[in-house]
Amino acid sequence: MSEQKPVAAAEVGTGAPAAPAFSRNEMMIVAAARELAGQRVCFVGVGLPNIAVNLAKRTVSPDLELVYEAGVFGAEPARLPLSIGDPTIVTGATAVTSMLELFGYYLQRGLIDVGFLGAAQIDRFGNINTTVIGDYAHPKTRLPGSGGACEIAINARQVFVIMRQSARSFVERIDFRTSPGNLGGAENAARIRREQGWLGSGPSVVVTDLGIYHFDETGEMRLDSLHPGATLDEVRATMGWEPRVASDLATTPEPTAEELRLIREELDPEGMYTK
Amino acid sequence: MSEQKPVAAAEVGTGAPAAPAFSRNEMMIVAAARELAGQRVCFVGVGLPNIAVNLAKRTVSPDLELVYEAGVFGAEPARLPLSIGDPTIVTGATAVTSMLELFGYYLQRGLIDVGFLGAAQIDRFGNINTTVIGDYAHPKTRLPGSGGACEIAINARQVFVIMRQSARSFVERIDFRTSPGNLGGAENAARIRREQGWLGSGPSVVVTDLGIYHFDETGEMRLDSLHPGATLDEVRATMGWEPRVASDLATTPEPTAEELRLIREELDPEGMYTK
Amino acid sequence: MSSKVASMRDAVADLVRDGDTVAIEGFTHLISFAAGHEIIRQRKRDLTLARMTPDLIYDQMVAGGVARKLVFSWLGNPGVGGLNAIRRVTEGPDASLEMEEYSHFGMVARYTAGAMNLPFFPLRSYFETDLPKANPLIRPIESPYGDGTVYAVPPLRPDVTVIHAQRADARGNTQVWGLLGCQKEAAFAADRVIVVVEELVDEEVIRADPNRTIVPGIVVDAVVVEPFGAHPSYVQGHYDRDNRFYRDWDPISRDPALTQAWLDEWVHGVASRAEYAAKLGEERVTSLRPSAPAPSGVVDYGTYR
Amino acid sequence: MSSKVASMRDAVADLVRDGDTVAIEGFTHLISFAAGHEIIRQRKRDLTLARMTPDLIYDQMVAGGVARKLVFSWLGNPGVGGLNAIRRVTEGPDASLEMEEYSHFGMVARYTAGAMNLPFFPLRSYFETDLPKANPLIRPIESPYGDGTVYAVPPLRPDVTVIHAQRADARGNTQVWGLLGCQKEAAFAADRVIVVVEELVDEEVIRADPNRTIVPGIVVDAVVVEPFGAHPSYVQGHYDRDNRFYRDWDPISRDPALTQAWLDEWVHGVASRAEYAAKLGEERVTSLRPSAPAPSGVVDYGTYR
Repeated sequence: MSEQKPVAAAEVGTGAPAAPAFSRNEMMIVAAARELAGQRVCFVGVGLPNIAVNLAKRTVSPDLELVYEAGVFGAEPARLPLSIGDPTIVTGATAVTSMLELFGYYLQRGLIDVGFLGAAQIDRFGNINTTVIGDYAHPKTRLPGSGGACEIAINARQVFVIMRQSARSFVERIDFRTSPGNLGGAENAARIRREQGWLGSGPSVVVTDLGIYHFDETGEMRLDSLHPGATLDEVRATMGWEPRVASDLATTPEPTAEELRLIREELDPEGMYTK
Repeated sequence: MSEQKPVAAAEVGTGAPAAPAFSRNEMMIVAAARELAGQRVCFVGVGLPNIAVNLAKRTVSPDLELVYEAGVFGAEPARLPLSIGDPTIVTGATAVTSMLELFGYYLQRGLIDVGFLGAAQIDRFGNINTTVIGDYAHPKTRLPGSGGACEIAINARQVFVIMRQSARSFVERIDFRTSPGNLGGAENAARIRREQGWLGSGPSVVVTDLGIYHFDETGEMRLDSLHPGATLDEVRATMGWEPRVASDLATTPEPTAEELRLIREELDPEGMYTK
Repeated sequence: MSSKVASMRDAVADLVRDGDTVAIEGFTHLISFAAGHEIIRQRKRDLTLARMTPDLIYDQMVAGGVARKLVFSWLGNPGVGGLNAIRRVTEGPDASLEMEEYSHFGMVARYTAGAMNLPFFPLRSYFETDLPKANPLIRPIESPYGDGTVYAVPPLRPDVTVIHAQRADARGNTQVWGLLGCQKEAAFAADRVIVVVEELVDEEVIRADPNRTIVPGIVVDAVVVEPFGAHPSYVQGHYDRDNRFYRDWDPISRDPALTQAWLDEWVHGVASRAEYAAKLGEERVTSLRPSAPAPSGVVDYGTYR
Repeated sequence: MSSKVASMRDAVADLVRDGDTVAIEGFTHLISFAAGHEIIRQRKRDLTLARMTPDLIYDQMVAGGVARKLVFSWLGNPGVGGLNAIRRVTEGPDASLEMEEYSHFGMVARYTAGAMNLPFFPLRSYFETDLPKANPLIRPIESPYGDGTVYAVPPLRPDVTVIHAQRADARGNTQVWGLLGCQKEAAFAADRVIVVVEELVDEEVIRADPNRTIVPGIVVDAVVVEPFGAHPSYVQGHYDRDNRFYRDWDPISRDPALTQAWLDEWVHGVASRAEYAAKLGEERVTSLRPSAPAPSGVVDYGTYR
């Protein structure tokens, strides 16, 4: 396990902070990685989930089994791949299968504990849009689409979301529902999951560049921890609804020296994810 | 190709025949093998089909691709296996797949030119029973059941049947329809195949210990060739209906020396299929 | 990450419960007779036995009194004849063994639906046959694209699936070559999985060739190391099918007394697979070894840092 | 039994026709850029391009003017950004490229239904999403076992599927290791199949390890031998993904003029894959080789006579 000693204190919420010893993206990645403590099998998505999961495997969760939708179970990547389909996730893995089996026998079968998703838009119930901004037929922005996200959201036992927060991304109403979260609320979602035989229980955590959210008993996102240097005003300014805030709002512990070293030296030396 | 020189003439249809130089089972196997001339991909079943197909590959059809339902494509068995799942069909084969893929991607996909079936009961339209004699719930005789036969009958481009003829097996009405043939007749069968999107065109030949049958335009079996030593009276005595007989009824050419050598020395030295 | 290696006795005692649906799969290849015999020895009861081809193993288990019901697609001793112990309890007015019958593709499709957590699997079989009448679980389903009706089969989700394999590591990552049958599907479909292997290998052996893995350790509950555990079935590269045994079983199984005597001697009379192999004798065992190796060749995955 | 070996030029000329549905498959691994470039060079028209991840190859083919429609599940340059040539013809009021959109499992299920000659394939995705509204071919279907409704996707049956592989024999028996994607399903689903390989091998190499075969020659129409034909994608054990190329494409593809200049230089300006590799230069090619081998080990199939 990594040491938990912080390298530098960033000032919190009082005027102009001193130049922090870590970036907000680094804090987001570290916070997401820590949420994976105790998890067993994790589905790794392209982009930020990729670095967060690889960091978790090197810190809080060394026994984590990495599953890549490309068809790999038990990957031991020697480097952080740019794409999620990379030769380094294959060499030395436990099993490589067709995508029919990966999506059918692993994901839909309920063998994935945590599915990690990014999002272009998310609403208060964790419903996700990665398809279009604007009208579907004539979109303002054409996004990548579902990929495996729709089936991860439905079939992974829990869903973790990692994304930067902004007024354009945390919205009252998403333009397109690519991946179901808690639908219109926890009660409705629980009923549909039961009736449909879904094995997943939906979104469980959202980690942003500002804080960490879990979902309360109504199925709505609740801010449980604010990252060092982030303020509630910033959170409110970057959300399309009035956020619920935990009564015992915590401050996220800063990245440790070892976490930062792993990100900067091993996982992302070119700073692709962290700048 | 094998020589076509007969070893001995068995007397045909005139009083007591001289002891033939080959058995009726041998004639049946040889006749079935010859029907495979020009075929490309053949699904090999357990029992008589197994020896007939392996003989064809050594004589009239050396390029024949042998497919075993156990999951083997392009087998080159070094010996005749007792069971159709045998290590000799795997070593040196072109491809070995799961049975899901063998039945789905090969058979149901329409890649099999000839499916070979045996039968406990067959009717004039080539419908086959391999499930029970008597009532299903309390059968007089419990037979093996479908195995892959039901799907071979539906999906193979053509179906060849090989079986010994008897009044109990060639019946007016089969006790259970395990594998569809020409149903109630050619017209009905063609309509159903079209409507259901079946890729197979049903039974095309029946080879017995007495003769060779093809199916006429009404979808009914027609005796086209009588084996040496067999008589029309024998045929009639071993069928539950009045058989159609080709106006130019042929006599099946006798087994060649090479065919008999292959059966007796290479394929079935213990005489399991031929005695 | 702890080891899942267990004795057959413990694995069967812990994981197979009276009343379970048990699938010992392997299509002619890799049939775990060792597990079947242990289930008989432990006198499990009221099992539903699922297998595409019940084969000698379920004939013996039915004779051994462990079964309540069979789920299957082909009932026979391939190339030899019928399964006589099973025939005795399925023919005539006193038939006592419940039967649920499919075709091969139907059984494969059932395991696949179980492995994929699907409510049904569609296939083109059964139309214009008597099978849906014999088994009302085979049901028609209309294509939502207006192109007709096909049949569906329901998922099969065994309580326990047992497979035999050439090798696995201690965590249960399992590799097989030769016939694959429906073992992968049957394992993913099951609640609990026992893997029986010829050889326990280091994780590194598995990781050197990840495409060869058919079942990952995550679905495996116990790894039992029992060389020769598939006899009289066979293991590609290790030993041949013992066709003599398949033929010998026919007269034994025709006579109930001979059948029970055989079970007393070869199942109840031995404590383990090692004893069974020793009793069979070195000569018989050796006679089943392949006449020569047939190596696969090596492929290169490449190191990427 | 005659050889199916052909040049890429002949294979594409003979087997790809204007208006065809073409699937060049390979999930990040084994993408046949060589075939895509030849299709551009031959100025094929009105193609429906099916691929789970259109990736740079379909961005280039769309820019090259061969496409009428895309069928896909994820549209992007992984880890880098969007596919800019495709975005230009799919965003805003003048969007001209037709789109038919699924999820990854939906696309895999479509190929599988095609490979199995099924009228549909059921899956648990899509419920409570907007995807069925966006694509009316995603349709609900009720389980015949009274346990609710799932969605179905229709079969995808490409006119032509192109896959890249490590090796095949002259009859088209093809072996792959590393990521398998949905190539097997896409090949079996297709009417015609082109296999592009790094290495043509003797039939004996294939037959030594039959479990490694993903596509049998019987479904293959042409075998094209084009080493480095997957660049900038990669081939496990042969060369690495050229991530630099994926990044470089982003600024090129943002500018229509630069994009056309790139096509002129690297596609129309070279006659073959060998010329492309020579133009790329020995240093770049060498830099993509694995740093060390990672051998699979050997398994023994055994000789049985």
